[in-house]
Amino acid sequence: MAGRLATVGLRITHAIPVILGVVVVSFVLTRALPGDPAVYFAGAAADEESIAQIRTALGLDKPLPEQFLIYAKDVLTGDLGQSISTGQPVLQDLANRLPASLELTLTALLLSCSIAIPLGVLAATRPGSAVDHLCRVLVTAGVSLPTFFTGVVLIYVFYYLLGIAPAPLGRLDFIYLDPDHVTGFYLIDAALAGDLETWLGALKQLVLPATTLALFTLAPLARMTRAAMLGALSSDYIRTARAAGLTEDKVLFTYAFRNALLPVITTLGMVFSFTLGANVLVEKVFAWPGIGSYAVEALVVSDYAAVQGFVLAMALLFVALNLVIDLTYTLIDPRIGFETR
Amino acid sequence: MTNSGSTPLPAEQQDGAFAHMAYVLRSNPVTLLAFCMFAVLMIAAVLGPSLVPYDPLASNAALALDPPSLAHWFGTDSLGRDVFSRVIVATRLDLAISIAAVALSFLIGSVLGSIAGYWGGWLDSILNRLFDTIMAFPLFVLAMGIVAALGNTVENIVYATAVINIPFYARLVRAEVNIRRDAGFAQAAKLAGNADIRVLALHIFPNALPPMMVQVSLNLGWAILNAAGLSFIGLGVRPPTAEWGIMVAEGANFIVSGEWWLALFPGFALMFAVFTFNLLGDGLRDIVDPRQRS
Amino acid sequence: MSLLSITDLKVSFQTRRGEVQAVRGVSLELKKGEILGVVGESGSGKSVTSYALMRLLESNGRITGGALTYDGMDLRSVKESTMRDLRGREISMVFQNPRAALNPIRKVGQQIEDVLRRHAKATRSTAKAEAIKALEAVRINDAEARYNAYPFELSGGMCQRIVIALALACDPRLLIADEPTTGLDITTQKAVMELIADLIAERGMSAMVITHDLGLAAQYCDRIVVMKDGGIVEEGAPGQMFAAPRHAYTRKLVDATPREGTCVRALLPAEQRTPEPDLPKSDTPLLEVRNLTKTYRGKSGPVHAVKGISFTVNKGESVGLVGESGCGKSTTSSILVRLSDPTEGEILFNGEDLALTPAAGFARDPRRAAIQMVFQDATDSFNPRHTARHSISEPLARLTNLSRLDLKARVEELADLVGLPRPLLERFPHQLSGGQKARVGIARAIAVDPQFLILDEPTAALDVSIQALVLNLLVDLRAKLGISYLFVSHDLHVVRLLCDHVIVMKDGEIVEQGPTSKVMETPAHPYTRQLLAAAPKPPVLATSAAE
Amino acid sequence: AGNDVVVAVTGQTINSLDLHRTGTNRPSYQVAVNVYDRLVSFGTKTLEDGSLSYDYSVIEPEVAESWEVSEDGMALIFKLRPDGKFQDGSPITAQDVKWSFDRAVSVGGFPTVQMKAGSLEKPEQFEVVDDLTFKINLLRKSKLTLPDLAVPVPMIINSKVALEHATADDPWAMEYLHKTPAGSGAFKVAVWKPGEQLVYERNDNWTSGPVPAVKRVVLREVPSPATRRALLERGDVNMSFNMPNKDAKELAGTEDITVATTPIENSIYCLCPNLAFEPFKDKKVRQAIAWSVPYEEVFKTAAYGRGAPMWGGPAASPADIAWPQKFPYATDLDKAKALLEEAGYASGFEVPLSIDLSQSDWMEPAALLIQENLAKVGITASVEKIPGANWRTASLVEKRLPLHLETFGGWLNYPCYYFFWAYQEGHLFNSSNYRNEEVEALTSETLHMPVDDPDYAPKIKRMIEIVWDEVPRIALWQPALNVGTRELDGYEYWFHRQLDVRGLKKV
Ligand SMILES: Nc1ncnc2c1ncn2[C@@H]1O[C@H](COP(=O)(O)OP(=O)(O)OP(=O)(O)O)[C@@H](O)[C@H]1O
Ligand SMILES: Nc1ncnc2c1ncn2[C@@H]1O[C@H](COP(=O)(O)OP(=O)(O)OP(=O)(O)O)[C@@H](O)[C@H]1O
Ligand SMILES: [Mg+2]
Ligand SMILES: [Mg+2]
Ligand code: NI
Repeated sequence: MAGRLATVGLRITHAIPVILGVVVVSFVLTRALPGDPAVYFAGAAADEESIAQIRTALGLDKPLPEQFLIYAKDVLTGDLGQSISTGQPVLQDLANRLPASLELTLTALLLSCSIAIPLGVLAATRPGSAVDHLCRVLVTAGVSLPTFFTGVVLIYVFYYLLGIAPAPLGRLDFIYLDPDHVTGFYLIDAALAGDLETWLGALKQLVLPATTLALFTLAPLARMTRAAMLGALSSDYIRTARAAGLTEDKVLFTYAFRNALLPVITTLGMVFSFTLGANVLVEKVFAWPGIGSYAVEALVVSDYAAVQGFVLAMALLFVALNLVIDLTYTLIDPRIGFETR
Repeated sequence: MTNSGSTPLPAEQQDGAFAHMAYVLRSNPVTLLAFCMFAVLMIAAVLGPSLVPYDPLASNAALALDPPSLAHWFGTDSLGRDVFSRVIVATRLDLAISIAAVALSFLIGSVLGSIAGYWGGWLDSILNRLFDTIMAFPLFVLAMGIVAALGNTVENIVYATAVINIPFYARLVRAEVNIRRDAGFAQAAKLAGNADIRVLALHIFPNALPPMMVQVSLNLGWAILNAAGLSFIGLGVRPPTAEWGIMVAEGANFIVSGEWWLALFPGFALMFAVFTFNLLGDGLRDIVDPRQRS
Repeated sequence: MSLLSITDLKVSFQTRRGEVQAVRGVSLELKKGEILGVVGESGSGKSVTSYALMRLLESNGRITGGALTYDGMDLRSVKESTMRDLRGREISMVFQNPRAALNPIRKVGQQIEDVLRRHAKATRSTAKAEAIKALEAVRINDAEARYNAYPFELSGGMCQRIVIALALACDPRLLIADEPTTGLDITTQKAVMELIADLIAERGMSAMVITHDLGLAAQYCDRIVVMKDGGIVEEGAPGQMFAAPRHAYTRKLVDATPREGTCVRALLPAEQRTPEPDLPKSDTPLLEVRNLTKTYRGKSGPVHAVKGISFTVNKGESVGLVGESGCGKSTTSSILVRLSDPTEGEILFNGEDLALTPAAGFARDPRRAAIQMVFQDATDSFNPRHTARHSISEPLARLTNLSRLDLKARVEELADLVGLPRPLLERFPHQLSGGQKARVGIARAIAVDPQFLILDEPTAALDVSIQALVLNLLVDLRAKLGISYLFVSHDLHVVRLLCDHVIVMKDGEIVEQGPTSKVMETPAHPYTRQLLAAAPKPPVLATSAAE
Repeated sequence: AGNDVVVAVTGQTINSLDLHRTGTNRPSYQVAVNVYDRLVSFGTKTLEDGSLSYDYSVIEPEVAESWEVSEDGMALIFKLRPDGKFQDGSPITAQDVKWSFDRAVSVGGFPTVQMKAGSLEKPEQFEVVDDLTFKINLLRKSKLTLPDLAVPVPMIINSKVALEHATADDPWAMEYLHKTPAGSGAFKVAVWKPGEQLVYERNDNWTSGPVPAVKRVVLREVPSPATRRALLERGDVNMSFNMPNKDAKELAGTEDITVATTPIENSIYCLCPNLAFEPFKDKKVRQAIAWSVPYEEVFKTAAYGRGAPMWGGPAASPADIAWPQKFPYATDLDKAKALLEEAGYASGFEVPLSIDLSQSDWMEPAALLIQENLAKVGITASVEKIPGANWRTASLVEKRLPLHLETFGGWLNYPCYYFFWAYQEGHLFNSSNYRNEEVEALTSETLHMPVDDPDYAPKIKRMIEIVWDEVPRIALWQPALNVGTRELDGYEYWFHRQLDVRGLKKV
């Protein structure tokens, strides 16, 4: 156990230079963006004088190293600055929007896993068969379409033509009131409040965007599940288990699947962080008030604080995610922390 | 179980590279399909501009937004340009972007990953932190940032796509090199008088190729989608250049108003290409891997 | 009445080159309480026969003919569910490589429980106690604690005991052991085989022991069948078989098995034997190792792999290095061949200290060609992307200035020298058999005319008859080229055949060294005696004993 | 949604509830309109197509009950409504008005600039006579002063509430008002989630006008125009504000949906050759470009015919002072070629044609068509998209784009006001770096001059004539604001192009 704790501890120390790196790179990146935020935010009819005023107010007249030191100091004190484009503290913006993105991404991944993993297992138990090829083709088709395109098509078909899906108006139709903020996840908050109607409303809104994202994430998960299952199924211990007469279910799930889970979890982690960054496009299509669309807007208008805050938040999330994956690993695989890595 | 067998000598016929490829293609219908599709793409990329019926850039306001017809198979866009011609001509650019980006990240990722995996130690630690740092960025947003900062030219799209892909290659190569670092054949190569660099470059690295091929093919598709995503945000290649991503992104706005052909056909082309690349992976690996020969 | 009878079993596999007939008409009987040994070279169909009997063939395999009767039941036609009930409860199997045979992420106790529960030998509440009982049955110390262990926390021998416990948990009537001791140390090998024999006797079970080690089969089996090319060539009691093998193939096998009182040439079939060569010997030291120490920085403190050993190898001499797994043999060889640096100590080669040049820079050292090595794992030691020709010419191209044509000629000359048919030069490693790979490895090592050759268990993965060829080849080469050998092995019989001197290592230290005959016949150290005792002793063949 | 709830969608984000704050974006101005009142407002008129528009010619009371000009003409005196109440119930006093005006001219940035346009420059100009009497001392007589009081900027803030939240660092309570409006307007802000929605709730005690008909207005932000269209078509929303031209054109005929398309006053979409670059220094080259633009196609494809054509004017000098009016250019490639030849550019030249990424909906097709035609006269233009943040810097502040598309519309509907911003050297919207001594002089002379001054019209005509001849800005068309409504009445067009929800009624 000490070995495992040490492994986890090591991971945390590894994260420190990463976060430092992210802070520096995001700072440099934002300053490299073209355009002058002071000009942009001075508004329509601003003259040179007012632009200069704004530049001073934003601290952009100071030399870059000094700006960086100020930024670094603020970050250390937990102050991510104020987004000029939304006019809110970045921290608050992120707190509002991150749950939206997370809820969407997690739902999508849940959906994706519940399809991809059984599909991968099915394909692995019949390698080379028609089912296998079909699964490969289907899953690949899903990942071949740009998400924004899938999103628009789904809206067109299910909302516009068929009228089955609710209006793509973000997280909740306006006829519902937002559930009390507890976690920021509407499904959870509504459930906590015992408000079935709102819960259903939030769920309905989630279906299309989550499907869009899920379609996109199906392929890596199914592929990895298949490969890992194939690997596990061809290993010696499976032969031993079969020779001992264990039932096929036991062999497949308790023996093969649990072993195959390890690489699948790694992939899941990668897919998660990738999706969270990439749902930018889906959020735009579905008017989803998430962190992705926030970042895009901020980037386009050179809203330094917002971009930096977003990147930092994502990096922290990424680090946390890796930690969770490591912990999951240690739960599943007793070898972690003993093996030399 | 060894495959030593007691087969008597002059043994069975050797597979040539060609016969091997033929075998890989024959044994897996999906791979065969993928290769055929790839051939189609290649033909479109090479011959496309000389095949198309119309100038892909010539507008014709009178013909704007015409649905598909015999004259315009895929219809026309809002400027009256022939969608079919644009879709075909775009093949070259899209393939060029993705191949260039993937080649770049493959190259850089391989070098860095090999170094990290072979020498290990502090070099490995530093490089690993570097890759972690890149990975810790939301990749698409990083690509957007790079393109926004450097300007939206084709080269910059390529660079941005390459940068965000580097860690994936580097990690893969690192792992593959690492497990072979002390392999018997690496030691044998050293005994044969190869210095570390040669051992790494000529003996260890080529053996990491088969798994990399899968990554390459997935990435080729992904690079196209990435470029398309950038176009959707408005950071794609410059108009009026025909590019699938831009066409889909613009066309997506026309779907609801009934001009489905604007997004659908380039969308299919995009899907076709990504699909091809994705399917190609396993076949490519089998072809590169000499162990598949017997 | 026989418990198991196999009649004219035929098994074939569908492969990319068409159908492969792996088993072509095997018939055998197994009586109650009998231990049947199945021997034969690699690929002769031993494993496939046993898998066919369990109906555990890989998906491309199919039983194409014959009958399988177990206790009156036709195993070919029973339902899959019945078959599953039989597996583990009636017929059990033990495989080689025990660590891989256990689920790496499940507690070993639970794995045994799974089997017990499956065959209703235990309920949820009694499972743990029953599992511990099963562990105790295979004489594991502290069974209760081991219940919670994961495979990676146990040694190879212990894992094999667990696998046996798992196989015997439900008191099957028939145990099939497929090379149960391959990959284990000799001492462990002996312990495991004895355990199996004891348990079988205790429970009155029948067993089928598959092995390619004739010595082992002779020692533990009541009856032996010899397989070749998917068929059975001879069957009989072990003593009788060794004394008077009827079939030529059996004779070849028996001959090739190294044992006390033979010489290298005697391993070969009679018709291939050539006169013993004259081995050059001198008293000039070629290599002097002084106080060689290697300490690895391990996760949990330093690992002292080699603890200050000293020895000398004279010009033209062959020195054997024996010891159990992990005693530091490979570490020593890799330092001597200058692939890694010693922590301390001198390596005087022709009087010059090689340790002064770091391993990283040794590739370009002029003395590089003088010291070469043949690797333990032949498969692993070839670049899978290079043909045999490429592999052999690599050191020539790097370390000599031969022209392209000369290079080609030299490679072919080497191929002839090691007895590798020239067409095989164009093959990739995976297209070569174990013996062929061993030859390529040797050809590569001697290509640049080394003075000193380290052979790290070059025959460990080979069949006895191929081993016999390779050993003879090595002896011939030594005679012809005057190379000195450091022969690393754990097989005392082989060392005896090949070496003038023996060094016995244990835990990184040399416990005994001296002329081979002296060490083998009058071992001074208890560890050496223990090693000698553990080696299987095949009955001595009447004819060769006379020689 | 019930009968008193209106749901509207827009593509833009409202990023502040305080117009005076730096960084507040254009879409947020509607909060100033709906939640705050001004002293005066413009009247309402019905346009030819039956839709409503504000009436620039009529100034109506809002918080002020009446006003008069002092005898010397150098002061404006406003009488406030005695029953005027803020949303918190406190009375509206002249102190509040002064504080609000002081704030607008002091905080810098856009509000200060806009106030200056009406010659409202310093706090000393604003005087509290008594609780209900407010006086503005004028710096100069200007026709722009009174209309400038009706734009969203001089909104009246509840100074008591604001001052409670002011600090030494933040004397104007910027932080507080940014999130919490303190006005007297017809609506309160019930919910504001930037990036998501804004919900207005009726102020039942509105004192500056008749209480609105609807109780709640939900304004949702939906970035995708396709989705906005779908929502309106499916009947899930009552209004889509600022629709793309194409949707407006196609939905205009459909049942249930009414599309109001109002040409935006004082606004033109232009192609601007930059005089800082060699070829464009020559008037002939600029004219050649003006002759090569395919106006008809551009208008059809980029604007789907929504708006008003600005090409093909009958004569080289204007008949009246209407602004904007048709420029005397049309598509004539031969003329263009001849002019280029005269200018010595017969073999053409290369030039980047820059457009704004965030306006690419119209700029991109227009640029592509222009690029095509320029190629026909030998000019090789390459289209460059510039991201939003960079656009203002490059085009307006640094004025370094050789050839680009531009748009400007003045809130105060006078030609001289337009000229002031777009044709005077150094002024923000003069992205062509144009300078003409006569235009400089004429603009200054006319800017504050009353329209009925006999000198006014000739001077304006002269100005127009000059810029038509010299074409530093080539007019493409006058854009329109499209608003689609469904089961909804009372939408009114405003010069500020933001949604005024006060008059909306469900039908
Ligand atoms: N899945 C398979 N596909 C094709 N051929 C196979 C397969 N499994 C076994 N064979 C072939 O069947 C033959 C018999 O193999 P088997 O494993 O029984 O040999 P063995 O006697 O057990 O050898 P070893 O001592 O190496 O274990 C070999 O030639 C082998 O190549
Ligand atoms: N790189 C390493 N780091 C740490 N410990 C090592 C390393 N390599 C070897 N060891 C340890 O050194 C000891 C000697 O290993 P070595 O490989 O020399 O044994 P061996 O005698 O060759 O065994 P075998 O017969 O199994 O090949 C072992 O305990 C091993 O675990
Ligand atoms: Mg076998
Ligand atoms: Mg070893
Ligand atoms: Ni680490």
